[in-house]
Amino acid sequence: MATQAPLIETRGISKSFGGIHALQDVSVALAPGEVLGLLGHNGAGKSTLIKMLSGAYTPDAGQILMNGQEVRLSSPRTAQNLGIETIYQNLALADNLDVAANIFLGRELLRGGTLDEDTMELESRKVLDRLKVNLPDLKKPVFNFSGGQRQCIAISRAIYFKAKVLIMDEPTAALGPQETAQVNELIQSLKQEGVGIFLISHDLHDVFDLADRVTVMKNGQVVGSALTSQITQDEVLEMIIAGKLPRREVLTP
Amino acid sequence: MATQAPLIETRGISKSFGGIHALQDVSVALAPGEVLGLLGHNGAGKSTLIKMLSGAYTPDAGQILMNGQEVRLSSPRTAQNLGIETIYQNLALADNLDVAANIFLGRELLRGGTLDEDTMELESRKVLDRLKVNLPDLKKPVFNFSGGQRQCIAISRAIYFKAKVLIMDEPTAALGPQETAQVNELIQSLKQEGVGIFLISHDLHDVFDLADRVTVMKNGQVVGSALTSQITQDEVLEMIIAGKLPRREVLTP
Amino acid sequence: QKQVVVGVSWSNFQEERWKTDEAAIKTQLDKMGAKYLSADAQSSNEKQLSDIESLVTRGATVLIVLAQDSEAVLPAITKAKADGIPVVSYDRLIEDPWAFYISFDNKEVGRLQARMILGVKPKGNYAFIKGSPSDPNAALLYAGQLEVLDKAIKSGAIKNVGNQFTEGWKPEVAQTNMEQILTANQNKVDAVVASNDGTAGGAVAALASVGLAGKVPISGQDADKAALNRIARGLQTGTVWKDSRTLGTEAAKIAVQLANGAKLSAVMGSGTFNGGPKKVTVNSILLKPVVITRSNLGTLITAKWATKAEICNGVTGTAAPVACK
Amino acid sequence: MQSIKTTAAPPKRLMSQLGLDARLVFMVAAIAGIWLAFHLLTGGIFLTARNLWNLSVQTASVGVMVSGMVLVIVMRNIDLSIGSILGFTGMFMAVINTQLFSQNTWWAALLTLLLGLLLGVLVGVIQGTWVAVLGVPSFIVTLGGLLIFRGGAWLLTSGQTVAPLSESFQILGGGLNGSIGGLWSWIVGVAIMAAILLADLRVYQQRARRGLPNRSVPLQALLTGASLLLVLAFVLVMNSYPDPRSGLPRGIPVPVLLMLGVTAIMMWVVRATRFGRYVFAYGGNPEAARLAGINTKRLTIMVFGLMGLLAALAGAIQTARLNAGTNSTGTLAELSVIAAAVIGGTSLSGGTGSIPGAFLGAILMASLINGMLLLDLPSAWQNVVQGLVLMLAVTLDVLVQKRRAK
Amino acid sequence: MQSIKTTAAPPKRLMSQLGLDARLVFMVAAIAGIWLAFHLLTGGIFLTARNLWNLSVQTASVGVMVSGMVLVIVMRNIDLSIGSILGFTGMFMAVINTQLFSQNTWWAALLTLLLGLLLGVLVGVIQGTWVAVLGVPSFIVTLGGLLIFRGGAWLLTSGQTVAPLSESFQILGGGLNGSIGGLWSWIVGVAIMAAILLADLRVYQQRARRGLPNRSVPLQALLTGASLLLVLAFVLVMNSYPDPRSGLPRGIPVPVLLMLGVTAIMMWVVRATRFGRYVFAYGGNPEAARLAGINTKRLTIMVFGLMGLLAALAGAIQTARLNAGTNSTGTLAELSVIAAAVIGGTSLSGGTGSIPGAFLGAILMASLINGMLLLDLPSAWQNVVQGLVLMLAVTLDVLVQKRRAK
Ligand SMILES: Nc1ncnc2c1ncn2[C@@H]1O[C@H](COP(=O)(O)OP(=O)(O)OP(=O)(O)O)[C@@H](O)[C@H]1O
Ligand SMILES: Nc1ncnc2c1ncn2[C@@H]1O[C@H](COP(=O)(O)OP(=O)(O)OP(=O)(O)O)[C@@H](O)[C@H]1O
Ligand SMILES: O[C@@H]1[C@@H](O)[C@H](O)OC[C@H]1O
Ligand SMILES: [Mg+2]
Ligand SMILES: [Mg+2]
Repeated sequence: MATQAPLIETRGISKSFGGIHALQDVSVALAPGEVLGLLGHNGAGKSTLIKMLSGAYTPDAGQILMNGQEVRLSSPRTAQNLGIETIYQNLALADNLDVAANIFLGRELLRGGTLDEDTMELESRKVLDRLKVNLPDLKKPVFNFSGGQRQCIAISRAIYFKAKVLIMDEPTAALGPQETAQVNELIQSLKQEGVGIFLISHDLHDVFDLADRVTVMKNGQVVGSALTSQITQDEVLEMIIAGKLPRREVLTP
Repeated sequence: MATQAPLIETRGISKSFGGIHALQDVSVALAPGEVLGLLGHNGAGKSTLIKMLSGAYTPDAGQILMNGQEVRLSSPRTAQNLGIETIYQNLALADNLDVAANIFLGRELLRGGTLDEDTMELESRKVLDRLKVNLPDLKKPVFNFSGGQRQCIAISRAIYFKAKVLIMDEPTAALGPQETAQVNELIQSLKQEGVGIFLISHDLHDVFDLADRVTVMKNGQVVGSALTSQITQDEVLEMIIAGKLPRREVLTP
Repeated sequence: QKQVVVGVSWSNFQEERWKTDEAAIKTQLDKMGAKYLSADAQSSNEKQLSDIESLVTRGATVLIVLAQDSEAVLPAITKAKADGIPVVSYDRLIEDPWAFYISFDNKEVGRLQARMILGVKPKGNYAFIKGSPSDPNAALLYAGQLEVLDKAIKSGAIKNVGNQFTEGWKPEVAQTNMEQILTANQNKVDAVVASNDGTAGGAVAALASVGLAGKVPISGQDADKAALNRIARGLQTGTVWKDSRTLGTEAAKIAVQLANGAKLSAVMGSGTFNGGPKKVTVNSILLKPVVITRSNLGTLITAKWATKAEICNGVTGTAAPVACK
Repeated sequence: MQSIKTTAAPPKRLMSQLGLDARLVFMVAAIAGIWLAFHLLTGGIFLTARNLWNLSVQTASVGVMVSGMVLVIVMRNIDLSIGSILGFTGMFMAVINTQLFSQNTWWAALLTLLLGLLLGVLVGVIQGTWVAVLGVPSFIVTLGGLLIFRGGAWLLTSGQTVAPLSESFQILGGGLNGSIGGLWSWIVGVAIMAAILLADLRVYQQRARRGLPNRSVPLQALLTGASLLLVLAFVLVMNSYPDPRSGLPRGIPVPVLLMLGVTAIMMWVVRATRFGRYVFAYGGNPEAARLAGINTKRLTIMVFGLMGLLAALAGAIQTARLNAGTNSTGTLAELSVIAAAVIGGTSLSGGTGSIPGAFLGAILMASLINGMLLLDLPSAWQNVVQGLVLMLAVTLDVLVQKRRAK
Repeated sequence: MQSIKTTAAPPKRLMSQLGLDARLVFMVAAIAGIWLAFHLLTGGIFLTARNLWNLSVQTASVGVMVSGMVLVIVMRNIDLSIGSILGFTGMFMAVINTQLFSQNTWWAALLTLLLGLLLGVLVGVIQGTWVAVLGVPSFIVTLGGLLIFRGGAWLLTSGQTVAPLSESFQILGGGLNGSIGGLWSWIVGVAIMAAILLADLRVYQQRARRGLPNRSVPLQALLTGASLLLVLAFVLVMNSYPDPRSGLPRGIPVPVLLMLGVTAIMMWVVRATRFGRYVFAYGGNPEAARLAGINTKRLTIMVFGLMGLLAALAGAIQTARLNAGTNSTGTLAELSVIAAAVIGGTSLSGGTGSIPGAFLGAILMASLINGMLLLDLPSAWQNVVQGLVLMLAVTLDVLVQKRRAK
């Protein structure tokens, strides 16, 4: 894996918002079929980082590479076209549209040049069923749905379209135990298919179950990375809180 | 506890939204100093239920009682005046206001009839410090803060004002491990002070750590309640997923 | 001697006719070596006050004021008086002795409009297309019209079957109003008294839509070119021509005289007028409006008001008026 | 299909069983009520073929523009310049029609129209670009446009009224020769009815084939039947108003045909195209739309371009109808158009709006003015009554919807 | 203290170090630029005491209303009726001043004013209640109000202009006797300066005592000094324009005093009172405001009542200035007022707005119109240029803010 160029990689990314340095010189890399857990305290810069990868923000400095080639992710569409799908922490749903319209937003299915509502509805049902979520009425604007229901819609959006890189920003934060289990299963199966996954989560337990590697951030900087097989949850917790590497040598480059 | 009237109690509450029965005949009760974990799948009706208690919604049918007296919670202000504080799942912050303004919203500190900005800022700092959250600038509109930072602000809002009943709808969903630990500690200490707490959470582990009792909901109805000391996590999980009571007799009234 | 600077405050330059007035004033001032300044109040009393203030600020030594509202303009006149700046009230009466009044009497215009129609249709159903409700002149015109028709209305010979203001003197509004008056009366409208040519144009379009254009007499005012063409085509009975070139020229002359210190009463040809609602006596020159119909369209060609081509555009054949032959 | 139209409005039991939009049903009822009241008050004049024919023409200009305004407002923008664009393009068409293409031929008229529409699109696209690319609030940009193009309309001829226009061009205004006659009206009517029938059938079969829920057969038949009847009644009314010269039926006026065409197309655009979907998505959550990969700048520019096009079309209609280009044409039209859109359920905070609702809003407003003129109310009273009825109609609507939400 | 004014606007480094709002600084710069340009273009007329004095009076009516509109818009509402309320209450005051209280005494004038203001509040409260309690969109309610009160203004006197008003009442309009004279202007000026000095000092000390960050002493001195100078310059200019009769300084015109008073109070309301805080909270998130226990209905009613009060005050000023009640007074004032608010950074989507910004917006608009009149441009060109300058000024503002955000 070390010889092959990573699926996606950032090098020295920085971003500040009018004086506040949200990210400073951040470098991370992700291999195909790898699940990378991104951890850190609240406001560490996790969401800001992945928004660079999804084309939502442009970095102030630094590079993004895919398969070793520098790419300019100038818009979310560009990132999508490169196979990067994202579940945003704030879900990013159009509240006034119904479930199917949200799942297919920006990539509607057409039939003779016009929207193919029926097929989109049927396909939505299928992908939602994979998450075992309970949605009373797919024709209702998503505005009214519960927090977890909305999160499931956002997840469906991202997984419906075959991605090379899947970015999940706290995907199960609002989910019930069953729904969470489904998402975790899904992550496993996508991993099998060779999809690279960024998983942001505060649930160390889940992260250790799913991720091959974790990267910990603090105050906009990377504290360090480690293979989950070579580090303990307590050590990671220590990294998150203290912002320091554990003493023993476990870190991947 | 059985003889004394509960701190707060619902009897046969129902609520529907244009055809969809979000709640059907729900009865729950909470004693002073008790932490009640409210569990259920996504869309089970947990948030809808607590919104009746916080005065955000009015029930279609059923009663709410405080200390055995029926009360009409016709507005959030009424509930606040009765000592009910709520952390909403969707946080309910005014994004364009700064941190202190949000924490004191509706209950601003005055000095000679005008807003006492300085004191509010200082007090905000104090309450936020209890949560050990990292906030770069209290004078910024909360719009820009990260998911977890916003959640901490919402929590501060509710705990600053001494409550008799504290309702927490997934308070730690977006929090990092350290912040979550702080909130859990906080719940413990409020419990000691005799505050009754409704805790909605999907984290069974935390719920079992904190709650005296759990109530499980499914599809708008109560499946059952049990003391955490008399039931296992797996049994609760079973209740959430299957919507059925475990076979053995563990249920509290 | 200091250069005379004439500040002209227009009430609403959107109306087609003021362009002609302006040209006349400008030409005359050029001749006399005076400077022309102007401002357009766009139908707003408030703006007219500001306009006059800035005209004075810009160094006007005399003002010509086309009042949007003869009352609401008074504070500006009082101010001008305090500054010692003479005022000519142009076209519309300002009841302040400080102002010199030069006009075609608006009420008289109303009378002429009514007479023109009464001559063709002494009895029957009359519809009135009035001017803008926020323009006091609209009321004056209507009052003049009713004055002439009063007897016939009382006797029952003439019936007022609809009278509507025209918001902002807008032709499109006049058109809708006319359509509805026609509908309400099952087309039994025998004559239309329209208060100016713009509104007449709208009313004619409405008449045309039910095939009545040319069959129902209709008045106008201002001798707009489009209206003259309608008269030539037989779609409009006539218009009241206020030769604004004379008005403009005269006003310019008077303004320059006043600026040079002439007394109001010393203005050549000046008389006094006290026919306003408040009966204030002002020095004045009143010009005679001319009724233009098919028969005397030629006058306008001779007077170089409009060209034959403009008036007679598309008018041919035996039905054409003399002027177009 | 309708879900995008009602953001926070909860489902309505009966109506949703019928598969109908409660707001539209209410608006139709309100209009019917107003019509009936006027009919009685005017002693039977209001509901004559003649008056309805007039009413339809009087609605055309606002009716043509309002669907564009719905999209503009749904996207959280506003266009204050449309009255001025209407005036400016109208004057422009009057000038080229009288100076350049004064021949009375259909192609001269068409060329006039096309150039006018082009100008409208251009103006709209410039404004849209300003809003989308520079990020200046549309209120400011189009307020600037309002001033600039109103000035421009005057400058084109130094304020002079330009008339008359060629007869072929006048057809656009629905005057004496501006309707399509009895035969063609029937042809159009039958074509529309056939289209409705086929569309309803196809949708029904398709949904049935895929196992999606459908209305019950008698219910569907009833609804389809009602639509067909409406079209039938419309054609009948339009054909009952005779040409005064020949006594033959006038049929559907051209501007009304344009209005119906625009409305139909826009309904389709909103329901069945990506463009329409994106407009609503943007209105619901601009950031979500951007993150979904939608080119939101291009979308904004397109919507303003479309608005400019429709304003120019209205300019052609007004100018042709008046048979004159005047510099004041269209003054304050923006207000009527925005009002019609809002009455029809478009929310100024974006994300919510309905084309048929706005269309009904335009009819409601025009009906009020039409009816009060028939009553020969003084204009001050007209203002008062119009204000009151407007408020009451919308209030009733709001209350009915609230009750149904319970 | 200013944080509530700039929602999404990211902090600006230099400006935030100075503790200043970048937008305000930019607007002052824009106004200064426009003033200078006009001064040069008019050959030195614009910046004369006389013209600035006039400009200040010309700004008064919009300036009085715009702060109310900011609150209305921040609360995600709109008030289209203010022009009509202005006209209606103005006409009402003219009528009672000429018929009931025609004595030329200060109390008759005061009574006229108070009754007028009361009427304004009443009308505003009714509209506000309609919006808040019935839930009808404010666009519709106030559009109804626009029509109703415009009609009402006409009906009060059947369209007749009512004049003249008592001389005591005319004082409100800033005419020949409508300014406070040189001595009083100095008294007012010195009082304001003292207030600024004391306020700045108190805040400084208080923050220092509590250990909160403060500006450095020289910087604070500079800023306070600048404010004092501004007041000084204002009084000087107002006093340099002599009364033509006596040659004595006119001093500050009464309507300008009213405008400044209203603006100062409203700034205080927004910064220092719960009411102001709640208005912004509601604008940022209506649901959050409600859940925080704020009585949002009462809030809405109060804001519309306040707007009605200010519209009536503007009505008094305009009527006194014209020395006549006319039925057209205030037509389209709503547009100028909304425009001034938007130029000043108020966002139509709610939650964002600034009183001083809106005040500067009013000055900018009035300056444009005033300056344009001084130039010898035909009025159609004036429209065009005004539209362009408006767009450019705001565009520049937007671009500067964007760059600073980087
Ligand atoms: N648009 C913005 N403008 C200004 N500051 C911002 C903006 N977005 C983020 N920040 C700041 O940048 C920092 C990083 O935020 P980010 O959302 O990336 O944190 P995070 O690691 O995702 O936190 P959480 O776990 O709470 O989601 C925070 O301090 C936040 O306040
Ligand atoms: N305002 C509303 N209008 C219509 N339906 C609603 C509304 N609020 C909630 N619902 C519906 O009621 C049901 C219960 O929702 P609720 O938010 O109470 O669920 P929850 O148990 O809190 O779920 P979660 O764990 O995802 O937060 C859901 O099916 C939801 O779609
Ligand atoms: O000439 C008319 C003028 O007198 C009137 O006041 O305004 C409209 C004009 O057409
Ligand atoms: Mg985050
Ligand atoms: Mg919930």
